[in-house]
Amino acid sequence: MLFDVSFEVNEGELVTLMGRNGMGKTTTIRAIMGLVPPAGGRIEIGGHETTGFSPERVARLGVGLVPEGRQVFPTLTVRENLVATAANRSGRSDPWTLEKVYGLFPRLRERTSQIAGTLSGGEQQMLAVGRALMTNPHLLILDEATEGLAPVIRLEIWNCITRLRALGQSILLIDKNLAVLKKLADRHYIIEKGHVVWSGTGTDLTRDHDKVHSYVGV
Amino acid sequence: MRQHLIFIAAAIVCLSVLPLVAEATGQLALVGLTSRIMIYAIAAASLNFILGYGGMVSFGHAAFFGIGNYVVGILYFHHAEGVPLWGFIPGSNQLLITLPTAVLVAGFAALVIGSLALRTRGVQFIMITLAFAQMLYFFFVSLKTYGGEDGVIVRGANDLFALSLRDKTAMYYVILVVMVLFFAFLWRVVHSSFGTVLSGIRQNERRMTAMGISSYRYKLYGFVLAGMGAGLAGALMAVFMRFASPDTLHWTKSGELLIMVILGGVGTFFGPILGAAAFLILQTYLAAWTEHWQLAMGLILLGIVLGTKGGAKGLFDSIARKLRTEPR
Amino acid sequence: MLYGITLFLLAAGLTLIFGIMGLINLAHGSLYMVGAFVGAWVASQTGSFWLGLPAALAGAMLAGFAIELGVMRRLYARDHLDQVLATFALILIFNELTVLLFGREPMFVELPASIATPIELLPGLVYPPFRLLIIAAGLGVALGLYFLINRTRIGMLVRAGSTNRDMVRALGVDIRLLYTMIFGLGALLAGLAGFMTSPVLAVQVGMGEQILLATFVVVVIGGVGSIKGAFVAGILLGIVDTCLRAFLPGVLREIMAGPEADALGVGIASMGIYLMMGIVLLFRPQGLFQAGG
Amino acid sequence: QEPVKIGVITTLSGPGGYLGKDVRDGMQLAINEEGGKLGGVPVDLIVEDDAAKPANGRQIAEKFMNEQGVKLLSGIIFSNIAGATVPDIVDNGALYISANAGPSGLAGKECNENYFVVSWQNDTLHEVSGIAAKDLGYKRAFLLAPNYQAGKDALEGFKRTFNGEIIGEIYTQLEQTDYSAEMAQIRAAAPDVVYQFHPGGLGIAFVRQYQQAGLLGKFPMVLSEANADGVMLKALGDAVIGQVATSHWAEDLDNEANKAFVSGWKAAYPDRPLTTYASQGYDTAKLIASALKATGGVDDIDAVRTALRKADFVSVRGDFAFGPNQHPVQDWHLLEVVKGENGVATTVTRKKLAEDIGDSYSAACKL
Amino acid sequence: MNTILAIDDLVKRFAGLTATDHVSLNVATGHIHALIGPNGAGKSTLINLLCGELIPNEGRITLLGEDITACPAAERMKRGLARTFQITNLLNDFTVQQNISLAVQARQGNNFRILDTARGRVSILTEVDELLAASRLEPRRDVVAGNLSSGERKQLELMMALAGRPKLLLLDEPMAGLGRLESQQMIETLRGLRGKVSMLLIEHDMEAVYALADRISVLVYGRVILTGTADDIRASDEVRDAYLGLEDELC
Ligand SMILES: Nc1ncnc2c1ncn2[C@@H]1O[C@H](COP(=O)(O)OP(=O)(O)OP(=O)(O)O)[C@@H](O)[C@H]1O
Ligand SMILES: Nc1ncnc2c1ncn2[C@@H]1O[C@H](COP(=O)(O)OP(=O)(O)OP(=O)(O)O)[C@@H](O)[C@H]1O
Ligand SMILES: CC(C)C[C@H](N)C(=O)O
Ligand SMILES: [Mg+2]
Ligand SMILES: [Mg+2]
Repeated sequence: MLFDVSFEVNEGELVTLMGRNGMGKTTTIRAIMGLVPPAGGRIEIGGHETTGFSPERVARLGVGLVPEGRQVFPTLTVRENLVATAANRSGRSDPWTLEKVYGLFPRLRERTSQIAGTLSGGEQQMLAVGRALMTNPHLLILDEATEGLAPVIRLEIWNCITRLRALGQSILLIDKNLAVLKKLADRHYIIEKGHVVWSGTGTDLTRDHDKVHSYVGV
Repeated sequence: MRQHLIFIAAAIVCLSVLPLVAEATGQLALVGLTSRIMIYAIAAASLNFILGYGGMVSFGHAAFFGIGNYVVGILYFHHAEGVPLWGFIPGSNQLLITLPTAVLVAGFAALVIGSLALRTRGVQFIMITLAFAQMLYFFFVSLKTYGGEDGVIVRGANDLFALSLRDKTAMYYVILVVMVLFFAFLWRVVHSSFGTVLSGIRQNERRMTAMGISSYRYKLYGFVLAGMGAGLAGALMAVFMRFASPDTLHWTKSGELLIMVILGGVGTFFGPILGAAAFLILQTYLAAWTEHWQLAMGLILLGIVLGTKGGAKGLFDSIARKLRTEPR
Repeated sequence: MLYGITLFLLAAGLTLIFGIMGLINLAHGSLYMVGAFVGAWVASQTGSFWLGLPAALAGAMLAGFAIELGVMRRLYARDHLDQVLATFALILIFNELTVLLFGREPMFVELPASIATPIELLPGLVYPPFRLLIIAAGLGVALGLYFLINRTRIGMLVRAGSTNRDMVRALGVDIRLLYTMIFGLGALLAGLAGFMTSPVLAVQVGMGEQILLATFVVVVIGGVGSIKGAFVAGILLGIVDTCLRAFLPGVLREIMAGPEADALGVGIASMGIYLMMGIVLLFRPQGLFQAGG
Repeated sequence: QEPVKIGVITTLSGPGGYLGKDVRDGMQLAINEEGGKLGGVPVDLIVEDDAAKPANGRQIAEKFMNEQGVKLLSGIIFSNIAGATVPDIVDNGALYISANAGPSGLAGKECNENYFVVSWQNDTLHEVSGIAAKDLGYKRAFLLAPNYQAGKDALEGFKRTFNGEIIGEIYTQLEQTDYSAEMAQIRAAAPDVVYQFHPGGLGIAFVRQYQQAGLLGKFPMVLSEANADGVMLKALGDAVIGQVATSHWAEDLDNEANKAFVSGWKAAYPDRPLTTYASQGYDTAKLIASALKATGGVDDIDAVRTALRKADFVSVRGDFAFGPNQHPVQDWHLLEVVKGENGVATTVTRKKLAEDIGDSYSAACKL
Repeated sequence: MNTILAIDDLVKRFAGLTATDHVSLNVATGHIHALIGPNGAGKSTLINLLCGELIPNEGRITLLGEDITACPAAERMKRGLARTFQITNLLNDFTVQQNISLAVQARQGNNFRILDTARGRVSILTEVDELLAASRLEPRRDVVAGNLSSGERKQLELMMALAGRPKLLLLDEPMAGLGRLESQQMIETLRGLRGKVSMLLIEHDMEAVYALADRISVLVYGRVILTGTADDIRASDEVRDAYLGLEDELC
């Protein structure tokens, strides 16, 4: 599916992947995570080559994933979802804890012992974000993490991402909210049919408005 | 499709001349073996119909196989004894009576069992079908009149008009004809409106409900049809073996049918034939070859599962693919 | 009671493997057999019952590891029915290997006198210490597993892995190692059950299949994935089965002729556990205790 | 000369597996003694496992007869398999010589000129046990047997001769492993004697649980040979020492043929305990040898049948003749289980219980 | 103005939570009625109650003047209801074409026939071809649904719902997971249906809601706190606090 995708995320950077539906964004992420084998090419994380690594090895290098479609563990409770895979991979002095995640998403605290499979769509999305945060990753990957969230929560997440970034967290983001991305991100890549067809900063984005428009719409 | 038809016609021709060939080469047991394969193919195909097309994993399919089996046995018993069942149902040894009766009784049993079992799904469905089958097993085992554990011997076999089916070759052709008809019928069902709906239900019941299909009734209908198919096979088996035994309802028989289906490739139309053939041929020849045939059988089955996707059908397909793509 | 506890131990192992990891392992009974044979063999070679125990546990666990590494691991991503076929093949293989290694004759384990001689618990209530030991072991396992599954991260991860392996891995957990271990633990419990029954039942080829079905029934009645359920259902089934067989023919004989009553009694008694399962499932489709609920 | 094929349908897998193995090895032992021949005629044993399922027995028989042209069959262990399989064999004109199963259904009205039993008619063993129990002065008996043909024959046989009061009669399941319910009933009934028939692994489990329930000291048992074979004794160890058993054969029977058989077996299988099943297999082979010696082959079935009827061989059990239904007329003994040398339980023959008796069905057989 | 759907005092309780708390709501014939509210407010639950997947504890549902509160799920579809799922629910082994044709077949009936051929039902095929031709999935018609991207799956969801020719369409977040371009296309599609099909639309994408909705109801903690036009919603402080937030809060 992917033909030729090259990009990089530097330490402390917030980078976005954009592109229409079915253009290979998620597939790119899955390849990075080791969930699908790349047909060729090279993946490097924190200076280690990770091509061909198993997902758990990639994750342990400090990559935290909020996958497309939530993928919470449906038979575990909210709390269990959060603590089961918790870790402090980046060795932060003030790591994300259960309390902090509940602080970010009070709704989750209310539903702490509910079986995750019965949560509402948005609640599940919050849980997926919280779960990734609880691994305290070096690089946080969010694949449409604001899908299905109420505007007020979406704002909350953007705020959170801004704060994280201020703390030096590296982030790779997929989202359709162009307006916000433009404000937040350092750099953008646009994927079209498995190729990177455009890349640049937020200012480039405004400059190449027409071209970008043709790829992702307004 | 055309290729398919040619292949099917060729297979039927081969099967038709098999007894002659067997006689000429002295491989008489081949006729018996093939008869059993065909009977099990019917039973396995009926299971595959609900399992592969309808997504209902029944672990109690032997119940209907066994009921068909016993209907023939019991009818023969009363025929031989000359005493009607419950004082008013006369016995019979006429295939044209026993076979349809077996199919109907099995279908009725499937209606009763299915209407209860289909209230559950998943593992619970597997287990509840097993439960019903086991209850029937113990029911037949405790029927002293019909031999209990020992079953009923159909010593004189059944007749088709004046033709005695004790003759293995005659029986072989009867089985062959029934099997061809059965598979033709099944082909129609699978590709019918009903078959398509059933296949949709297998994939996503919730979606089907959202389209206005109340899955329960469709599943029940499929379950009954499959029960009738198994009953047909069980009845043929009783005539062929001239024996009705509780073994045919035992959970290991349900297991064997399931293995045949999986071995042949779940949800593939001709898979059950392949599966039944592979299973019975392996069993027969390995057992003749070594006392430790189970080891060999186990290793072969394991090799098939691990080495292929989708059972014997998958194996054949991948071989065929290899042959085709091999550079000339 | 013994039957009930045996069923529970087997069901506990099966709950781990089937109920929680979500694998269909028909060869669970084979692990029970392996435990019984290895334990019986070591006990008879060394003359010590107590040496047989660790051998049985280790034997079953190693067999479990072998199954997981050699077979199951390749089938996680596949249809459940492939697991049925593969583990059916394993039953055949284990049975025949046991015949080759140990012969067809049933084996035997002698109980040490210290735990065989009945003691008087209360005036009038004599009970062999062996049975007490078994009950204690059953309770211990029940509590330990309950804690492991519901209160530890290992338990959470195993449960998570059964619904979404990839996601667990993508969050940094080596689910493969974890699954091998838990499979081994389930096997070990089967081995424990096997060894425990070896002084009571005949240790023989095919002993696994006879009890396998009842074990599945226990797991399903109890509620798939629930240790509490397996415990309750195991004991319940043991008692119901025993009571039916003990009293039903007698009751029936009051109302009909002897031989008919016996035949019918035996028939209904054998149906007992299936009848019970049928009824439970019709009224509580998820079993007595719903896992996680 | 082309070897004569002997088709052995027997149970090799599952809890009854060792029974079939012993029958087969007993036959093979006799053949090996003659260097691959019986009665001077080369023979070939073809063995197949019926897995204790009647339908399999029928299938194998059909295969043997139709495909392999076998005319001489033997080996079936369990009566329900015999009941389903033998009629087919004899209807086909082949000979069936039973080395173990002797169901009542085939002994009387349904007897057949092509069907011989070398072991014993099922009921007879238990009739003898009934006599033994009566002789020992027991009045109130509790009976147990698995719910299948041989189990029913067993209890019928015992009741026929016991004459005392039957205070309990239980049919267990063939697949049963746990007998605690039965133990409770026995305890409640408090009989003088318990008579149970549980072949193979069933019996080991039964007796062991009997012991563990603390019944062994309280209620004596009379065992039949099916519950006191060498394998069982080895497995049960001390539990059964002191119990009495009835049998048509025992390891210590004092005759030349038996001594040769016992030492032959021990030389061939030093680690395997001897069972009645092995002796029956051995005798069956010897009977076949006697017939083959007279006929030189199986081309003329009628001649073979006539020769078989003469029973012109020396049985390891001593006197042997066929009754009118071609079932044995033989002696029966009372055995006691004792601790043998090196501490292993073994049986010693105490006395002869019956001499030259046939079975209860022969009268009904019109051959 | 006609009411196609009337909800009266509907209550649904889960263990320890009232997900639907005495909800009353009317959807007018031909209208697009949007339902918004914070996550977990009970919107999907309401749809599930309307579809018959959940049984309400109290209250009444009236569709086209008939009480359907006790109607089984499948029966409601026959009476003119159709839905899309928040998390897509398709027949993953079937192709796009087969998915749609089964939806058409389900509506047309005669599904207990075992001796006809499903593929021989010409009326189905023509209808499916028409539907496909009018959609963006035409080039993907022979792709198996399981292999579609999430956006394509959403579109297929809608097509299958439409294949049932519903009178009232229940849409649970149809834009979620769609790209910008696709969202805009979806808005166009739905706008095109306005007047032909009444809709109850759940959506967090306010752009879409404002663009489409005739009326908007706001659900918070299971309760309808406001029903009105887009302007009413924009003007409400309560709605802003509970749901919309302040755009300029972003720092
Ligand atoms: N398992 C698969 N087999 C075949 N094709 C696949 C598979 N998974 C995805 N695809 C195809 O790969 C392409 C890229 O999919 P991907 O999910 O990466 O897109 P995306 O950019 O994330 O789109 P969206 O915005 O809809 O999430 C799509 O055309 C999809 O149909
Ligand atoms: N089976 C259940 N058991 C317990 N609580 C449940 C169950 N199903 C739903 N809930 C709870 O009911 C509430 C309403 O859920 P619902 O899915 O209707 O929300 P929603 O409004 O659709 O939210 P979203 O916008 O996030 O999709 C949620 O808090 C959810 O956790
Ligand atoms: C093992 C034997 C004692 C069995 C018995 N003879 C039967 O016919 O089944
Ligand atoms: Mg994507
Ligand atoms: Mg929702």
